[in-house]
Amino acid sequence: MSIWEYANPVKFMRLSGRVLPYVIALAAICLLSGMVWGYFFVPNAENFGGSVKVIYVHVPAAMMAINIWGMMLVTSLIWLIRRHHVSALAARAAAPIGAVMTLIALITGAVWGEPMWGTWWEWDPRLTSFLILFLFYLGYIALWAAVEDPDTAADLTGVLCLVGAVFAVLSRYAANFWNQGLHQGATLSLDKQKHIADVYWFPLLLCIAGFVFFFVALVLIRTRTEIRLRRLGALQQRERMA
Amino acid sequence: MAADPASGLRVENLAVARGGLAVLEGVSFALAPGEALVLRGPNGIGKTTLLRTLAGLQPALAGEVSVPPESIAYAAHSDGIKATLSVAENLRFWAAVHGTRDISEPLSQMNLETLAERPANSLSAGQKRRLGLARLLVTGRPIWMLDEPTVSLDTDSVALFARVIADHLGQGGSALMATHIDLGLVSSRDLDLTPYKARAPEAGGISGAFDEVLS
Amino acid sequence: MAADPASGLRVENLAVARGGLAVLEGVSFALAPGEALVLRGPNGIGKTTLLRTLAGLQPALAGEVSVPPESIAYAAHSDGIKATLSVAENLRFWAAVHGTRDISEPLSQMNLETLAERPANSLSAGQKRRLGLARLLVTGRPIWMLDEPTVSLDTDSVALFARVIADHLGQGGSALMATHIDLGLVSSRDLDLTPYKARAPEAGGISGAFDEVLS
Amino acid sequence: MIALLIRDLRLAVRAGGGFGLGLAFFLIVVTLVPFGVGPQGDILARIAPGILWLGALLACLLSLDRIFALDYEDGSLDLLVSAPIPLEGVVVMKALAHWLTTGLPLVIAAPVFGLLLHLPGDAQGWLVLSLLLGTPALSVLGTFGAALTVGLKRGGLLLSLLVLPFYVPTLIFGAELVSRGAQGMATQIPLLMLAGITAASVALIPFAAAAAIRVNLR
Amino acid sequence: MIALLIRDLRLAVRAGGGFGLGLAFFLIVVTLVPFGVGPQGDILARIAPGILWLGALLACLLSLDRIFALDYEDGSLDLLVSAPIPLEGVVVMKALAHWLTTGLPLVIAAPVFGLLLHLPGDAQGWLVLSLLLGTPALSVLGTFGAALTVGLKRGGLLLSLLVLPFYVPTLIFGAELVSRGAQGMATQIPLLMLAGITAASVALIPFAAAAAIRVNLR
Ligand code: HEM
Ligand SMILES: Nc1ncnc2c1ncn2[C@@H]1O[C@H](COP(=O)(O)OP(=O)(O)OP(=O)(O)O)[C@@H](O)[C@H]1O
Ligand SMILES: Nc1ncnc2c1ncn2[C@@H]1O[C@H](COP(=O)(O)OP(=O)(O)OP(=O)(O)O)[C@@H](O)[C@H]1O
Ligand SMILES: [Mg+2]
Ligand SMILES: [Mg+2]
Repeated sequence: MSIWEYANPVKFMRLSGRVLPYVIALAAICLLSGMVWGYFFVPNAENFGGSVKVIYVHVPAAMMAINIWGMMLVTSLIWLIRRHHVSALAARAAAPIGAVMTLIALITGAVWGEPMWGTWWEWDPRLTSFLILFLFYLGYIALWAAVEDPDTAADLTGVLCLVGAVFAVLSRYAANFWNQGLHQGATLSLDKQKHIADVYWFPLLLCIAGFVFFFVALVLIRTRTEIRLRRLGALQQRERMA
Repeated sequence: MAADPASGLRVENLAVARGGLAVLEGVSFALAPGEALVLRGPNGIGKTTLLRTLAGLQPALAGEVSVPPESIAYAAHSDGIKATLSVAENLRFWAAVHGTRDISEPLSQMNLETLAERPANSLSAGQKRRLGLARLLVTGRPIWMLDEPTVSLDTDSVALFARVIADHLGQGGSALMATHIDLGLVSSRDLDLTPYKARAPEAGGISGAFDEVLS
Repeated sequence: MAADPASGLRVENLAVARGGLAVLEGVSFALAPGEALVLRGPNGIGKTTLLRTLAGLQPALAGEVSVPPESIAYAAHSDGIKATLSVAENLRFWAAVHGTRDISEPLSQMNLETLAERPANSLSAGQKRRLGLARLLVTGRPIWMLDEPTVSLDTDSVALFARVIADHLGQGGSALMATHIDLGLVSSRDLDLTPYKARAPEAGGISGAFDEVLS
Repeated sequence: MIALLIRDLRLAVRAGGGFGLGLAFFLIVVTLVPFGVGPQGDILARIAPGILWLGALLACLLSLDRIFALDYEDGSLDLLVSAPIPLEGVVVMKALAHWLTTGLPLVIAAPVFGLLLHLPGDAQGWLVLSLLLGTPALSVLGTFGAALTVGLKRGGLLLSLLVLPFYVPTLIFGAELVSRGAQGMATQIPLLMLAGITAASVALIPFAAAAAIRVNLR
Repeated sequence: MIALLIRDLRLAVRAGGGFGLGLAFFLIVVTLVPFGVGPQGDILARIAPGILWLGALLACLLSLDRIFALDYEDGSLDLLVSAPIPLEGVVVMKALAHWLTTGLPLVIAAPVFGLLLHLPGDAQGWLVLSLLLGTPALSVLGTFGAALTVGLKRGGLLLSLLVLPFYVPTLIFGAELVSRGAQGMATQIPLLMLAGITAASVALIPFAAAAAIRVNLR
């Protein structure tokens, strides 16, 4: 039995229905424990003050924002190559979540930037490329909304996602070239030297895991809704045919 | 008209869809060179959809078509006429795209010589229609697909058009048209599409990807 | 249909132009309530131009029309149908604009009830045409001007439409249409436009503002 | 006439997020400016009022051709002209629908964009006020331009060309109002001028626009 | 295929000054900027490269929806798809026609606009070079956006929303090239990047655009 079987809407509905409660539970546990740990049991950093706690939302949201586009890229490719409907619907379901994650990263970043850099917004390359990523999400969502026929929309947004991924990366490099910024480098590197202290690190990991599960749960729910809607549409059209 | 004599169109068990929904299924017919077939059926049965599918403008749900879209010329209501170009310029463009002969013969065949230098937006509905049909002649393709070709044409022009079709058939071409009125062609057969109306999947029709989801 | 009984349309010596050039001149006719008049003539004679002029969409060159455009409902090929609105929404809008009654009767008269919730862009050519004609019914105006109303309609729909026209005439309305095919209306007369074809100014036709400049 | 407004708003929403698109375009322009002129906060702050007003103006401009062209193409305009409602009313409703779908969202979202361009805090209020006063004029003047070009196939660029000169006074006083407000200078004159332009446009332009439509249709 | 190019150019000319309109729009944007940001020469000179590039980009954008929409509406696109020429070739010709009618006139007229915005003399050459290298990419990417939205009624704003993010890298390197050139700094990297983006877009995007058109037509 191949993995592609789950791309069949019926199989997908059955399996996802069974898995969903566990994913939700995992998300809740990770998020709750990570947040509580991070917010109440971690000392304030000497040079960051209390505002460091934004990190528990900011960093996971930022990571999700990037990775969701990656996930959409993969599912779009699967749709374009193998024409599995569930795949396209998953991409569609993920996009608004990605947009919201980008927005959360931007807003928490802005909230953080005020005490840290003394400004709400700076044209730092990383911040800027997030703004551009947000635009890509908006365009992607708008295209889905504008095209009536669902399969056409899936194809078009799939192509847009592919080309968009290339240009999003290109924009990142262009922005880097254009302005060397203020923002931190990657802190999650495995290199222990660069790493932030463990006290911050473990709750952060929990939060990231929580965001991932949360995202999976949301995508499953939204994909299931989309499938139901498609089924409903098919039924209505059938009625007219009769 | 360089029609390959063996290139009769054969359609087998074709199913066509519009808006993601099967409209016709199990359509089978053959169209020999020199023959014309008139699609009949009430509004909304799927004539336009069938013609577009055969012309390669939309994919079929199922079934086989023996002839590639490259030998089919399709003409619908909107005929790719540019309002600001003159009649001759419009035709000349399509002739160039299809790499075919000069345009004077098609112009005279559709009785458009006197209008040749008029911009297309100053034509009346019927004159525009004649220009659209003249475009068929410059494609040089053997199989014509015509969606309500005689709309807006007066009786003289209908007769003119019937002669052009007859010529085309005489040269080994063939034609498939959807129309509600009678053209008076001698070598034409009718094909009623009503029996091919798609049934609901429960009744044995073609089922979509989402048909079983909640059952 | 609140047709003013005395509101027969009288046209006298009308001249109409398109593209700055007289097309028809000296057109005179009368259309009594309860009567239908079918405009005949070859393509390009000026039927569309005449109808648009009477409907107040373009000015006449000369002549008199006894009835203001406010009592005329005009329907052409492009019928102001919004592709993204449903059939019912489209009709309801025009009903609101004309401050008229509910739309359920027009819907049923044109056999559109089952399509009422469909967006207009998913209709076939004939279904769209029926919607366009249903719009006439919601205007509540006594005089209808129809430009090739039966284009794309199948035989059943043509019959349906003929019934609707007959109803309208029975209620004291009147209709003026341009069409190339026969509708089978009982109370209709034909008006051939060929004799009214505009002559060149030298031959006694209407002369334009610049016609004498070089003579 | 209300039916017309409702229909236009509904069409805008159906066309895929009517309200959001103008906003998104504005956001994009604001994002692109720093790429062009460099990321330095002080320069950005100085040109911010001008850029924000330019962005609003371009967002308006891009959606102008929808105002009448679609109705012209599908024959609705012919029918509206012969309908029992005054054509001036039709024009006003069209302009109102345009403002509701492009102008108003801009007014509401302007502070965020101001933030992105480092507009000083005190200027934010002036920005919102100036846009609130000025954008109706943009919509009405744009409707006039759209009426002039209604018969032309894809008159997009021509339309911009016609309309932009009309936008100049609004732009000048709008941007001036914001930058004076930011610097704490007297703001009465630009304020009054802006309000005056808008009031006069709204009162008079619909007649000109209706006349233009009548000419274009015949 | 050449016939297509000729037809498109002829249509652009007939539509009322095809070549001039993009230019005129560019001119208007450039004139409006000083109204928005104030007339000080030093500020203008500093933001000039960015503004000129932004203007070019917006002038491109405004004419994008003509690329396929007209052909779609009158059925030409259906016929072109079934014509015996590759759809990719059609896309390339369309992009080329767009560039010839909007991009090239901008390149030629750019020095004049540079003058208006007090662009320093040495930067003029760089401005022309950067536009010459960059505008083809704008046309090709725009063609892709137009292909994506071809089936949609009046997708104008959506088109801008889709296309503008794609323009970011070109804009950054283009404006950077001019401002580095003006300051006598090293220009190799932006020059190479700009050329690279254009070359890659021209080589690859037509395939994506052709695929989008095929999807949209079915
Ligand atoms: C609104 C703007 C901001 C955006 C879009 C943004 C974006 C990001 C992104 C994408 C990451 C994840 C990087 C990665 O894991 O590779 C991140 C991490 C981080 N950000 Fe921000 N950021 C913003 C503002 C700020 C501000 C103002 C601060 C504080 C001074 C800040 C501090 C951090 C830190 C400490 C991390 C974790 C280190 C890391 O994983 O890279 N960010 N941000
Ligand atoms: N997007 C859509 N969703 C659902 N149904 C659709 C859609 N588009 C078209 N249809 C339906 O598909 C059917 C076939 O339409 P088609 O245009 O092929 O009919 P036709 O035989 O050409 O009719 P006509 O004689 O009126 O031109 C119609 O019943 C139409 O309502
Ligand atoms: N801009 C123009 N310049 C010159 N002549 C024009 C212009 N527009 C239309 N005409 C001519 O005016 C005449 C009348 O056109 P009209 O559309 O009224 O004809 P019609 O009787 O409706 O024809 P049909 O039956 O084909 O619809 C036609 O001969 C047409 O070619
Ligand atoms: Mg049809
Ligand atoms: Mg006519």
